[in-house]
Amino acid sequence: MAQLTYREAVARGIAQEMARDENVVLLGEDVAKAGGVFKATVGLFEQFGPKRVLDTPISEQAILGAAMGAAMTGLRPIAEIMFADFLGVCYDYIANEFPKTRYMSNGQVSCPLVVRCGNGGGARFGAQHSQSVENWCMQFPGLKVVSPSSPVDVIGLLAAAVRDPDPVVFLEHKSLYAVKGEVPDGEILDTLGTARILRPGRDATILALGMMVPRSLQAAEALQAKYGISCEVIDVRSLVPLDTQCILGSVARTGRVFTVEENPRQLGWGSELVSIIADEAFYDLDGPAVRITTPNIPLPAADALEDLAIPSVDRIVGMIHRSLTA
Amino acid sequence: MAQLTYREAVARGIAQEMARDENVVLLGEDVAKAGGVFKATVGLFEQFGPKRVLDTPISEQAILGAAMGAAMTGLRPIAEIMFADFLGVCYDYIANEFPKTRYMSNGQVSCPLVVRCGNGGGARFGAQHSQSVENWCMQFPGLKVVSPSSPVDVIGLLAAAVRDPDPVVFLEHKSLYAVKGEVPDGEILDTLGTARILRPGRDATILALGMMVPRSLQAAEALQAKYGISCEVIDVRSLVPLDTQCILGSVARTGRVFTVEENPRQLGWGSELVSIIADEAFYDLDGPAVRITTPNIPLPAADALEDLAIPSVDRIVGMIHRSLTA
Amino acid sequence: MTQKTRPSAGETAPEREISPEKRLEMYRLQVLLRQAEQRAYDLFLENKIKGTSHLSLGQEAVAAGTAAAMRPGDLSFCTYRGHAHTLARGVPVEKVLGELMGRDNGLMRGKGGSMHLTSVEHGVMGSYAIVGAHLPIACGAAWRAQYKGDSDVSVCFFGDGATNIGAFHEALNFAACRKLPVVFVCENNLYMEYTPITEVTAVTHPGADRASAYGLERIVIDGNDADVVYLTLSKAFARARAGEGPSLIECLTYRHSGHSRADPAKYRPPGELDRWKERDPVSIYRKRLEAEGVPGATLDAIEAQVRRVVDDATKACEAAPSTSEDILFTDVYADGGCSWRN
Amino acid sequence: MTQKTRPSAGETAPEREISPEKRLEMYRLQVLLRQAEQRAYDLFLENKIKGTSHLSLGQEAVAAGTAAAMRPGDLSFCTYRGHAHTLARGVPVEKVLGELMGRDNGLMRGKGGSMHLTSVEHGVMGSYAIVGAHLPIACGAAWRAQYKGDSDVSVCFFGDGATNIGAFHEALNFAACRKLPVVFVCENNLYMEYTPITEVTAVTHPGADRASAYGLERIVIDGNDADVVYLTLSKAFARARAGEGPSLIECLTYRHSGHSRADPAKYRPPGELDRWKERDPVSIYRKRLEAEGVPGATLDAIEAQVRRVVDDATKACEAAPSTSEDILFTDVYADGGCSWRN
Ligand SMILES: Cc1ncc(C[n+]2csc(CCOP(=O)(O)OP(=O)(O)O)c2C)c(N)n1
Ligand SMILES: Cc1ncc(C[n+]2csc(CCOP(=O)(O)OP(=O)(O)O)c2C)c(N)n1
Ligand SMILES: [Mg+2]
Ligand SMILES: [Mg+2]
Repeated sequence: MAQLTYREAVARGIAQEMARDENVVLLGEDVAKAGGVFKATVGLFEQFGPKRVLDTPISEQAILGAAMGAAMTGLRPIAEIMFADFLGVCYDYIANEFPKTRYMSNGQVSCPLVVRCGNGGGARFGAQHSQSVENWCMQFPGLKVVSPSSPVDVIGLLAAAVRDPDPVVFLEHKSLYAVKGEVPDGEILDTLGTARILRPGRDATILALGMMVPRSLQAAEALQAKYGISCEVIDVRSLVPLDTQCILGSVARTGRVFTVEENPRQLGWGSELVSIIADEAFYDLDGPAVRITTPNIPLPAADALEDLAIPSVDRIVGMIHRSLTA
Repeated sequence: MAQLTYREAVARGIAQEMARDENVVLLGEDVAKAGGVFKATVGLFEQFGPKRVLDTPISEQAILGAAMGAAMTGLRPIAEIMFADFLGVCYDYIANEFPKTRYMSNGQVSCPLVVRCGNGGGARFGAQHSQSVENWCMQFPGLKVVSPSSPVDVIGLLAAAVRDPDPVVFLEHKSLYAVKGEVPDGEILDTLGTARILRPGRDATILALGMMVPRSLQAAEALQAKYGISCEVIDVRSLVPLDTQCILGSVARTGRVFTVEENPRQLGWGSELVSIIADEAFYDLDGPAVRITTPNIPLPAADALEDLAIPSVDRIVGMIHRSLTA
Repeated sequence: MTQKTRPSAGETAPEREISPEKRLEMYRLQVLLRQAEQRAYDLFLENKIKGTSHLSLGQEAVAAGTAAAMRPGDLSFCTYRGHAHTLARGVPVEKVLGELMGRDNGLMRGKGGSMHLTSVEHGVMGSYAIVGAHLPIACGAAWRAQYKGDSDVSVCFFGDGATNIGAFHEALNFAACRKLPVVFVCENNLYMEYTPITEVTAVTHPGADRASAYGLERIVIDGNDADVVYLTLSKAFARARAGEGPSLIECLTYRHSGHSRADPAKYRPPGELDRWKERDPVSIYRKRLEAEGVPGATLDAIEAQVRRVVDDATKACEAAPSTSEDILFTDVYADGGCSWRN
Repeated sequence: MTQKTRPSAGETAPEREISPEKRLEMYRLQVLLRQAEQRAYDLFLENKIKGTSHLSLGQEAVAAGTAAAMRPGDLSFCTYRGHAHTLARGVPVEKVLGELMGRDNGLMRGKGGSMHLTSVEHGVMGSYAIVGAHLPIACGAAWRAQYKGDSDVSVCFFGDGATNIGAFHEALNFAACRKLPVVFVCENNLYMEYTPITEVTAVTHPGADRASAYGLERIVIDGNDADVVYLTLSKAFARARAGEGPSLIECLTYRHSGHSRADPAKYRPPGELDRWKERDPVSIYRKRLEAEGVPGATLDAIEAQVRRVVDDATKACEAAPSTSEDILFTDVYADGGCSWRN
């Protein structure tokens, strides 16, 4: 057992997989000698050398394209796209190439790779460096999307993503990089497509992801303490594949559901989850399904404004309390 | 009054706006001399000349970037991205540039432009030329998204998009280009953010877009004729802004809602609409909200397969009937 | 900027010998591509091929010359205009036509269609329909070869128009920096879809005039001469295998047909097609072989044999069932299915 | 590939006269940028600037020389490293520091932040934080000028690293084809974030060695010499205004500070920074002016005046309220609000 930061967990997860399989390689801007802009790949260049850990030009299409070609022919690349927002400049690979090649080739071609990105807000980086891009990625059949909220999940889900035979987008939350957590010794391997109930509850289900997970847990505690409202908090962890059983099971028990999403409202990941619930668990619902999201705005840079934009513990508490007592 | 095809309506809409405002310019691949790959811009080069109608290199980032710079400084560009799928290679402008510049500049900069694309399937073009990309566009605060289903709507909504001071993605359905419809003479101007009830009904609301509109109308007729089920069919037309009043009003009357989406299931546009209904119209709902979509697959090329993938009239009828009689 | 004197002639003259067998093989390949694609065109007009189809009629020398210079295990990355390159690597005509026709005997059983021909068994690692996307992907395959010490080379075909898209630039720089064993073959057929490449490109030679931006040699060749293509590509492959890095080769050629489907190509100036047909790669190659003493009967026999292959393939495709529905939901994910939730 | 002999010296020598007033103005600008950015650095260390901040310390000659060559109405398109270019166009220091500090007196009242400085009033059409994105956008503004017959020129600043991204290539080709009045200024400061540009680029001069790929002249200049920058840019602007099209100018320079925030820049080889500090643009400019007879007192007065401006601005910002919350929901759409539904 050790205390690791979320960023150290990234490096440890990658190291674990690189040590296990020599086909695992890492590429991205400043990931090698400098250890990454978020210092999440520190030590890997020293441990695995320049052949396996590559600094690239500022060429996101080359990064993802090269990762794909390598994956199709036998390697297991981990590609870093520094800030998740930059998926915009290489989106063709996310949308049109990675997820479709297996299907179009009728199963001839595999694309086992991982795209890691620093995702999310809270760092006062403004509208082009702070987005939560789950909803840029989860609409493509063939592509998997994962987002861990704790150091141990980082390692286990990253290992699972690297070993997965399908392409996986792995979203690391920038504002969690410094957060510490207990991590057991030895190999850690988790399972994609599994959500986790972090706090059991009776009155409502909260579905959260990334930085919204700790906030939702805090909110659940406050709701219990202040109002005696018992919330079940689920860390969704994996949007594709989705652990529908866990989610629908919880809603069946609680009768109410709230999503807590960092993305602006329109077509956030929660909308798909709510639409599943509104269909398959309609008769379990005792009241409206409510989405708590960043409002319909780009993220502002100023700290005071950014804090108002992203769902806060207070906002979560307030909205759930109001909705349950309406 | 004239009978125009949907593709002729595109050219007429553009011509109407170019004649009205000399700041309106058109650029894209093969749009000028050749009249466009879908022949939707035929005659414009001849009418307005090479200064206002530009053939570009295969440089989608240059096309959208140039449109943006021109829009910011006084022109009203209409940029064609030939197949909507190609938004993948210029997505940064859709996601990070167009929608954010006004907000980030605190209102100093406007970005009044229109991006037109050939959207959707049915033409046996395979997985990279057939997608319905509404859900690649609607999650960005600041960006508007429109998709007409008839020639008259093409003209009116295109005119509204061109005159709108915000950036608009205008999705033309490839499989509707040859469809004819009545178009009044003279200027046509419609309003963004307005849905249209194409068929009133009592038992259920069907929300549809693009090619799914005619199919939904046919399905509604069949449901009436075969089972006496009365469906209200709404052509959503504009996803951003969204005519929530029209949609919620309809659901309040019918008590049931079905979306008919051409995109694969995951995070299709219908999920956002359902999530709004499941929150704000929860107590109006008499049963599950059901989404009828392309399944979770890339679109196959073979005609037999493509026809099975995209929601057909029969599938719509079957799913609605089963759901309402369950 | 260097000006070329004859639009069809290359600027770089290769100087090696080619064996008689190799040359017959290149002739056979060119005839095969020609006949198979003419058949595809006919089938399209008969509405037996739906959707779209992009032919390489007139560009056969590039495909044949390159394929003849490749070794088994080398990898091809093609565009939507990929029938010729796919066939040239040995993929059966029936499989290709079957795919175009959406039949169950197709190369991908109809799931990909004409723009996505893929046959891993033959080293055809896919045909990509988004212009430019496969250049970085080819780099990745070459990176794997370098990493693993494999001796295969990746070849990436693309058009003149593709040289103006961002991915081209990123791929060329990436490949040159890392000295990857990849060969970029730009088929300059003078047109994008309908727009002449010169109207939208800042240089005369969209491929070759960019080579120096990546520290690469400037290479423009006559793409209608299979021998020239073969020799130039052989050199590039040798260079790649020797660890000396990528090459960018601009092949001057012309498509006899329209861009796609039934495009009548009215945008071409009168006479242009005729002039290029005088330099038809199949006929000039036949004439050359005959001039060098190959009996006409030998060449006729090749043509006849190819015709039988194409006819048989057509019949087989027409008799084949249309794609069976059970594959609609397969192979979205590696587990074989399309389920994204439990 | 041409080899440069001195890393700091340009290869293209300009030959015109500069008025004494212009030179004093350039000195003042360089001093202003230097002091304002040093202040920004201090404020960052004091945690009064949150988020991030990218300084141009050491690169002032590019901003000052370019701005001095611009006319009112000309447009600037900057990157996240845009403080200097924004200030050089006349945007008040208080507005810039206020924005960095997230205060209500900031240029965009805190909504954009340090990476998105924009002041349309001063022709600063935005700072763009996605590498490469603004090159096509600058083309668009230039296209508008050409279309409307306006005489303004658009200038687009970017780093060495930006030359390897696809948008660079697309913009350069587009601009060259259409002969747009846009000037591309590549500030080659030898590094991307932490990686030396030479390690990931196929040519020595990431900007200039690409010029021929767009039919443009190869221009590499000493970016630490404001006079050279001024003269070279003046020529480029004249060319643009004359309808002769774009220029691509590579300015050799160096950033004294780290890439962003408090980056200690440990990736730099020992001695490199010192060597470049010997060529500090502000000091060499001062020395030159003095050598040419400008009294030291005149220059001291400029420095003192600038210091007052920066001090006053700092005080004003520290006194300003933090951004007021009422603007959170404004200006998402042109109607002033953020509502996307009725
Ligand atoms: C990114 C992208 N933009 C546009 C297209 C549409 N398109 C298909 S082929 C083509 C022309 C390509 O020209 P070129 O590269 O010269 O190849 P050719 O078709 O002549 O072989 C275009 C514009 C596309 N498929 N992908
Ligand atoms: C598309 C994109 N990729 C990566 C980044 C992250 N990033 C920001 S600045 C930078 C380095 C840019 O180097 P250069 O172009 O030389 O400019 P400089 O910072 O040296 O002025 C990188 C990689 C980004 N902002 N956008
Ligand atoms: Mg071409
Ligand atoms: Mg730099």
